[in-house]
Amino acid sequence: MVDTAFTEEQDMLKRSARNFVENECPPEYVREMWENDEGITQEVWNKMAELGWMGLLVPEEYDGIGMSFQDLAVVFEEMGRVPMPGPFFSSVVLGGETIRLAGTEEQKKAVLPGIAMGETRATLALMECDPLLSPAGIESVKAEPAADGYAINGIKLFVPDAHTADYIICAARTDEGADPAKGISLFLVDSKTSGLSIELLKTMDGGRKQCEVNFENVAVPESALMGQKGEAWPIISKVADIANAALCMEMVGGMEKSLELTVDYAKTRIAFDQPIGSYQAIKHMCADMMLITESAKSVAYYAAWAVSEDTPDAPEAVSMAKAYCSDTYRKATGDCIQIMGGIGFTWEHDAHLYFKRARCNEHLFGDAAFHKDRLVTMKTSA
Amino acid sequence: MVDTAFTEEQDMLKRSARNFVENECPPEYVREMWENDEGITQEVWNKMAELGWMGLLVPEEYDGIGMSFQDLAVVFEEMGRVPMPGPFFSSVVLGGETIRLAGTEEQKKAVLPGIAMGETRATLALMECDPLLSPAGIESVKAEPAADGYAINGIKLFVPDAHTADYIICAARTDEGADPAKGISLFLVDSKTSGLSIELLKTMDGGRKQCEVNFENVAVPESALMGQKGEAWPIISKVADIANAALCMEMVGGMEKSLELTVDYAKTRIAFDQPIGSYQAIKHMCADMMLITESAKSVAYYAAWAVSEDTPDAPEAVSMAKAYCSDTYRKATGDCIQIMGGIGFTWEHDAHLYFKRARCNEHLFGDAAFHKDRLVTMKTSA
Amino acid sequence: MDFNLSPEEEAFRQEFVPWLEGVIAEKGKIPTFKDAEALDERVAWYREMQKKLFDAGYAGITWPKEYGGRGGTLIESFILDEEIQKRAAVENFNGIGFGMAGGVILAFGTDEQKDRYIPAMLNGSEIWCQGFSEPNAGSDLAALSTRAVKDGDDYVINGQKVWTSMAQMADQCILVVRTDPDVPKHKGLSFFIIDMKTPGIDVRPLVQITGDAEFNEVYFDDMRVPRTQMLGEEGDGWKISIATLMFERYAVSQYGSFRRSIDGLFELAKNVTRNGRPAIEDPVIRQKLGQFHIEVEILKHNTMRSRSKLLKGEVPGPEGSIEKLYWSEMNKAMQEFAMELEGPYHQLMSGSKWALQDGMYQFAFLRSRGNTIEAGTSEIQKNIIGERVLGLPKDAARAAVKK
Amino acid sequence: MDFNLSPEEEAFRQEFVPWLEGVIAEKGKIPTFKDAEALDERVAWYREMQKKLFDAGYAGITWPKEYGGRGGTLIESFILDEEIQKRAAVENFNGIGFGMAGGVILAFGTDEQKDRYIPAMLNGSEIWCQGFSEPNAGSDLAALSTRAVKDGDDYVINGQKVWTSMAQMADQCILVVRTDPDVPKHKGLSFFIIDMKTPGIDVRPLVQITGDAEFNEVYFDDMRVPRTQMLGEEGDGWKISIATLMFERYAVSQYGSFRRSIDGLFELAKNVTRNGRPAIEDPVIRQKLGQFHIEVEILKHNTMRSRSKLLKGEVPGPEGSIEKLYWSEMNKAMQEFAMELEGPYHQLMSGSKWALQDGMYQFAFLRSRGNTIEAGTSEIQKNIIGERVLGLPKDAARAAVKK
Repeated sequence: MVDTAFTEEQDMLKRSARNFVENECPPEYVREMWENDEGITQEVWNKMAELGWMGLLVPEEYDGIGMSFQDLAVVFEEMGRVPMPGPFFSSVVLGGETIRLAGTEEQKKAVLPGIAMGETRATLALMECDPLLSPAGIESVKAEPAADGYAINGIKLFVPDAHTADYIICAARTDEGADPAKGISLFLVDSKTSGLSIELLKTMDGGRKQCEVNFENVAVPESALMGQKGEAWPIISKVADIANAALCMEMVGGMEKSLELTVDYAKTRIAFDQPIGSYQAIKHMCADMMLITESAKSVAYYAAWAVSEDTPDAPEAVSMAKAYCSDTYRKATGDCIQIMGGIGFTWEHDAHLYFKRARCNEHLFGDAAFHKDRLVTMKTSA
Repeated sequence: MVDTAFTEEQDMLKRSARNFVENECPPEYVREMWENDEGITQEVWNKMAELGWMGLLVPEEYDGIGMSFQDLAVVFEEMGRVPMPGPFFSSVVLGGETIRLAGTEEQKKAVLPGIAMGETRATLALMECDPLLSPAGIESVKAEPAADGYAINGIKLFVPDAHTADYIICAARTDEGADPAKGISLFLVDSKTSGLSIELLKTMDGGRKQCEVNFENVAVPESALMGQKGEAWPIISKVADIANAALCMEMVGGMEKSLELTVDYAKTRIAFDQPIGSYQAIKHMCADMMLITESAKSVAYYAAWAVSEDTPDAPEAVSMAKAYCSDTYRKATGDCIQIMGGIGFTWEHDAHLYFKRARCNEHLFGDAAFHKDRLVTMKTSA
Repeated sequence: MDFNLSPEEEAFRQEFVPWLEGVIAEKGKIPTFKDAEALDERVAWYREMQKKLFDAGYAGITWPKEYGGRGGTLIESFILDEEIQKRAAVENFNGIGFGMAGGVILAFGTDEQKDRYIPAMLNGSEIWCQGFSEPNAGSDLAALSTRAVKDGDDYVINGQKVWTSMAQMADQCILVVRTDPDVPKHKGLSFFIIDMKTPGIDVRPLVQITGDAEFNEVYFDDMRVPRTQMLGEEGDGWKISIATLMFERYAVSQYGSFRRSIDGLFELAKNVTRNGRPAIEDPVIRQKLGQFHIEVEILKHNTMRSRSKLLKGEVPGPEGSIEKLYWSEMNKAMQEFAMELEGPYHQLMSGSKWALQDGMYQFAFLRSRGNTIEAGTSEIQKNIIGERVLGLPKDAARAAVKK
Repeated sequence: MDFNLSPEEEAFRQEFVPWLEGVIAEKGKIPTFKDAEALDERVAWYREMQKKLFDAGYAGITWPKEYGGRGGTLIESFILDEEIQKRAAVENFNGIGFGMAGGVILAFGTDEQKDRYIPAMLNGSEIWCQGFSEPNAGSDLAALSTRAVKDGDDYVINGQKVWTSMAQMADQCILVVRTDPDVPKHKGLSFFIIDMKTPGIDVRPLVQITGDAEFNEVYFDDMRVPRTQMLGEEGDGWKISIATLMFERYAVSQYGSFRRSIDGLFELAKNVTRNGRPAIEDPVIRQKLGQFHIEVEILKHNTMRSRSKLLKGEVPGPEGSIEKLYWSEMNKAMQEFAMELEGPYHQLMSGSKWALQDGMYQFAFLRSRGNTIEAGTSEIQKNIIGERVLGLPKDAARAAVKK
């Protein structure tokens, strides 16, 4: 039977995640982490590791739990309610999944157990100064053959949590041919390699740290190459889909929480002797927010399932979810501020945390406009 | 001094036009004209002619009044309040202005006095089956040299009021070169010329009749050529600007009337014991409607003035006005139906007359998207 | 979560589709909307098709077997709707029956009423209409004034209803009238089942902005109806009406027809031009095609989610308002986009030889303007969502009315 | 209609522009928003520049000459604002003074009050703030509870105001407080002019989502103010406050700064890429650039139309709400577009070496979210337009409050 509800196990995981984020990551903590360069305390990181979340997707042979993306998805939904700061997303999804999908056996053995345990952090360096989520976007960062391996040169931007990662997976061009989709390779680079410099960027969403990663003659051994040389694009594309599915879950969690904040306020704030939620201007904005929140959930859940099952329509499902969740999270968090009025405009109130996260998540791995266009391409070429 | 108000003369003209359209063109008349193939009664046409409106733009030497476009503009604004059916727009603006701007002295003498008096009607056949308001759009209708003149072949679509026009001005390609803007010519064609067949199209807006005009070896004399052979595009472009400025004035008149209808209804219709206009959902829709109506007026008035004065920024002003008035007239008339509820959805109510006119006017001479793009082109090439 | 159809659901589809395609092939040409004058023919095809569905066990998928239904699931019902609509195999001329009357008769009717009306609805022999709105009671149902006065075992009804779709060809009508003018407004209403051939009924068509006369005014002049035609008890009219509207908002899933609509727009975009190039290559058009494709698919996922919940035993509640608000606003915007896509051709109505798709989108565009008004305006749906789903307080005016 | 500037207006521009450019050239580097820590420096430049304007006869264009104004027209004022803003020549740190305090003092003040305050406002020596909103009285001004109790020739004020911009550096404050708690809410208010150095005032900054602390909470603890500091009579507070808001909505024209903003976006669109090509070539971006270009120009035309009417002797009325609603919503949408245009770079704030335009649009984007809240939310403006311009009835709740 079609069953759009979570399984009992997922419900349990969800409750446990809800408890965790509410108890361990209250708004004051989140605000502190905005000011903290690491974006997370070791204590919170360790507790998350203990809960096993970092190993959810890591296969059992690499000391993970080997569950499905759907299971991780419910955790992301709850994290979105905070919204969660720190490198969980980058390490578990960008790092872990790229290694799982692209890594050699040796690389998996070397890194995945650490990721699963929370002892190792990794991330993916994808975007360049001319940011474009397509093969042509991997252009200025080049890896050229050098003694015993490759020398990588170029600048990557908007790399999540590179400054706290042990490994940076770098997508670099190894071949210039007519077809830009060919000639892209992934390298597993130890972040302490010489020639690598990492600078934290000053970003709007202080909870999700992003970095400039500068490769200056970074020498990596042959063994750093992940998978077939020049054949990395399909894997990058798949990781981007998984990442977007996770970001969408986070976004619907944030929308749900924004809706709750807004409705609670509308019920209690009095103007002209009535709760402001009794006025249609506010009430109807709340109703619209509910409608888009539920709709965003529907499409985000579907995308999570499709990615999890690796269905043929997973890329389509992801583009649908990313486009819709981006547009609606932006709108919902904007309306939340509007309904809150002055108080929602202050730094002290939580509204802006979600508002800024909406912006950040949209632009990681392609914005709404990008995904609508991609969807039409997929639909018309099918 | 900057003075955005109408002159005393314009105010008088406006009042007289208001009186005329209210008395002579009540909604019942408009509805009748939807069913009438001509779109106007001879009686109403004659009365308009008597008021001198058809000669407002015709220079005195051709028996017109020789006033400025601004003066005609206020008449269009009032006509929009009905909204006016019939060939006034096509004959006076498309026919009259094209002849005034492009015609030979002989052609002007032959046709303009009749247009000014209301004895002759003319129109402009521009769009083709692949409708595009740019030089490349004049492509399939061709005029080729023939004995003593030209033979015209091809199909024109969406030609306003061709079926009641005495003259059809045809934009045809006379030369195929690298630059599509070269090689377009205008011909003044007697509508009774053999080979010309005209068919009334079944259109959404029954008040503004449009036709298919089929040229099958239509032989016209050399003297039918208007102005320099192959050099017509700049004039067509100017006529399109004037036509759009007129359409915009009509649209703001229609918006003003739609707003009045809506507000009157919102004040008197009772639901849950209160006038529906007391509820914010309705009140705020009305407020938005007011805002866009006033804004549309501002930009339409400016465009009318710019066209009238033939200022260098007139094309920009027209594109701004056409884009904004199109978007807002569509929205205002749609919201009018929504606020009226069921009654606004009936044929018997006037709301749909405006709603459909909004659609029709937008697509004559380039829709909102077209004009926004054109505006950016003008602004970036300046 | 599992978005796959179960083997049983998949089997249902595999069984239904060949049957449906067989019926279509047998029929040959199916009368479509454009034959506006051929309304009789279209309705006749509906009755014929509904009979075929009934005989084959495909009528009233979720309704009890004892009254001729299939006793199936909401998901099967969704599949059936989708397959029929994707093929435009038949128009649903009995939306009121299936969406409103059937549900409330099953919920509130006596056994006799169920026996009498449900099978006749399912086998296509009876089409229903509804008399709720009145000229001075649109969104505010409690304000209605059509009166039923008790006279022996009968009631005598006088008054006027409006926006009664299908009244001109309906066999039966569900009617809400005021039986007691002396109690607070929403307490004095009762709910009747009326045979449309009863003397004293006068149906007058209302032409709408599409040019069709889908709706009617219905006048009642000393119309007599026996007490046994009442649904529930005297004074239950408000309660049953509200329940009816809940059912309505959960009625036939429309995913299939919107899917058809957006697929058509993709095709259209390949065939019309924009700035001299195929519209499908224009980035602005692509953004909008992408958007509506997403919205239509979300309609499916939303429906599946709410049906999946209902399957677990929840009853239709105010959440139906979300679905109604969603699809009506979506369709309005989508049909507006269709006009933009057609460019100047959007002005050409069915019957013009130049009309694209024979004017299908023009009709749909104009008709869509009614979607956000009929069956509760979008404003009313938002009130319901705000108040009954989110728990926001009523506004002062409506709170006062309730007192 | 004549949209041309008159020879006199043109002459004013021709005279003012070289003067302004001379001042800018002399100053060299003008401190801008990005030097957030250099707020003092920015304010000092405002005072210096305002003094220059005053000395050159360019302060208070439309204000009476007897108080140091120019006695000029609204169109000249528009020209001045436009030229200053196009060049970002100086930030207007005294918006409250020019937009609110000045207007009401001229309208309701005594000659002594006008003499005391207007020249000091115009020559840059005094900056103003305003105390209207309170934590429990935002949109509902009549609900405010800060109390002023008469004590001899003085009033003693206790309570709290919020959203007081510039309070930390303002010299003077216009303050609305409750002087009579025993009459209907809006009748018991009075309006004062307060020296911000008066003992008993405590200013606490409120950080907003931009990270700046533009607004403040202001606490009054037994603050004493003489009766002569009252504007109008006791109980006039409501009337004067409403008038103040009308003035505010007509305050400084912002066309020049929005023109600067959209011109900047055109430039940006040439310099950033979209799908690997210059964004200016992307049709989706072009649609939006076109739209905002139009909206900014309409702001100018709307302003000209309303000023042209005011020139003919009409007084500022509720129409100012249309202007406020228009530009605040426009700016919100335009700054949102700026973020879209910058793509991933939109995340980089001022201070990042990779930030485009040093993060100017990021600040503007975040700050714009306050536009539709401050000085009357968009919802309040729509109420005003609906009720006071269109004549629609008040809603039941607010109608009841008024009684």
